[in-house]
Amino acid sequence: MRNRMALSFTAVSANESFARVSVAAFVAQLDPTMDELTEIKTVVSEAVTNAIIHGYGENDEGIVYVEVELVDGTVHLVVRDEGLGISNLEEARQPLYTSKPELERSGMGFTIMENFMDDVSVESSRLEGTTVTLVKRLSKQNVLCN
Amino acid sequence: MRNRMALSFTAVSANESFARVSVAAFVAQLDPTMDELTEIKTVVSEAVTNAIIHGYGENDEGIVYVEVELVDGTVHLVVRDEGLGISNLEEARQPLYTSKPELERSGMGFTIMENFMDDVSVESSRLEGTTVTLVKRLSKQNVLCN
Amino acid sequence: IGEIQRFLRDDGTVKVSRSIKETANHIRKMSDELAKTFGRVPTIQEIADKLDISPEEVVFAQEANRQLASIHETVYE
Ligand SMILES: Nc1ncnc2c1ncn2[C@@H]1O[C@H](COP(=O)(O)OP(=O)(O)O)[C@@H](O)[C@H]1O
Ligand SMILES: Nc1ncnc2c1ncn2[C@@H]1O[C@H](COP(=O)(O)OP(=O)(O)O)[C@@H](O)[C@H]1O
Ligand SMILES: [Mg+2]
Ligand SMILES: [Mg+2]
Repeated sequence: MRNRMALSFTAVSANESFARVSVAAFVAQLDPTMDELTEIKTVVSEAVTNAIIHGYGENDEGIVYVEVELVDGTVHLVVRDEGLGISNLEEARQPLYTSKPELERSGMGFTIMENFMDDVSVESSRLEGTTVTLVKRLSKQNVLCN
Repeated sequence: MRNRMALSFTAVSANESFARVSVAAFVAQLDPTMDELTEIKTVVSEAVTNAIIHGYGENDEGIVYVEVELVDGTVHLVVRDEGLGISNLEEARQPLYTSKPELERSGMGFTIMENFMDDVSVESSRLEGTTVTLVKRLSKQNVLCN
Repeated sequence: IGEIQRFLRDDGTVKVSRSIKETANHIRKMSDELAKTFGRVPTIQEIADKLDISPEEVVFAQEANRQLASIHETVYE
């Protein structure tokens, strides 16, 4: 069965924790390991924080959109904003690259997403926003399939 | 500040627990007491279960919509479906009334909502669906206001 | 600080903190225990079954505890 959820919320940092719980509670239905769940929560934090801080520049008029679909033990996660967009995607995805060094951000958000997920794709256009699509196959399902 | 979220998900019972926890995680920002949080979770369960079982008759093509807005320490909660609707609202809200006695439902869903929330209103039209709007003022905020 | 502690104690929020902290501690202990028994990281359902709560509640308690820890840091440190 396909099971879907969609979430949207005001672009404020206080909602990061809510987004983590919401996604993790939904994914919990696939019975992931505790490590997999931690990885997914971390990825949600990184992507949602990027939408809030970089996408909307902490303008709380913005709305962050999150979608999750569970298909045959695979988690499909989309985090989207309608904010500023990314002008140079290749540069943005480099480890340690950050456009806001003054915020003591690490520049490791995209690198973390790539490490914890099986697939990461980013679409963005200037002033229209950014969509990050992430896929993770859960280990238990792999075992069952082999 | 106003803080909003909207949630939608496939109408299957497996999602009830996800909806409870998701709403609870959002409301937790207002620092409710444990009792208030339990009450809100119970109300979400009742309203979401109604949407799934009665609204969609467990047809998993249906989508359940949940919206929460936090305004000055008050929780505004909307649970909506685009299902069968309720033909006689007054009867439906009576304690112990249930249209599905065979499911061993208690007929106490609306009564529980009325007991745990400050305001409950229901709009419904046949074949178009049902919208339940619920409001709860949190105790801590009352104390601060008096 | 004494004022703040008293406030936190008196307004009922401590009830939330205590019960969530307890659940979160149980989750951590059970997770370690099961990891030892199985020789691998447990799944969330395995922990939820042992504690007799839903997997979703496991998620909630863990996160709430993490939030409390960060509030604790800002208030007391
Ligand atoms: N949603 C977004 N909207 C606009 N720019 C973004 C977005 N996400 C990432 N970026 C850009 O990509 C850069 C790298 O992101 P990331 O690897 O998460 O590092 P950091 O957030 O620490 O800067 C950011 O500094 C920013 O310039
Ligand atoms: N979302 C809904 N869509 C259609 N009918 C509904 C909905 N919610 C409630 N009802 C009707 O109202 C009745 C009473 O609801 P409730 O008090 O929750 O009791 P119960 O769910 O145990 O039947 C239900 O039996 C059903 O006929
Ligand atoms: Mg980042
Ligand atoms: Mg009911």
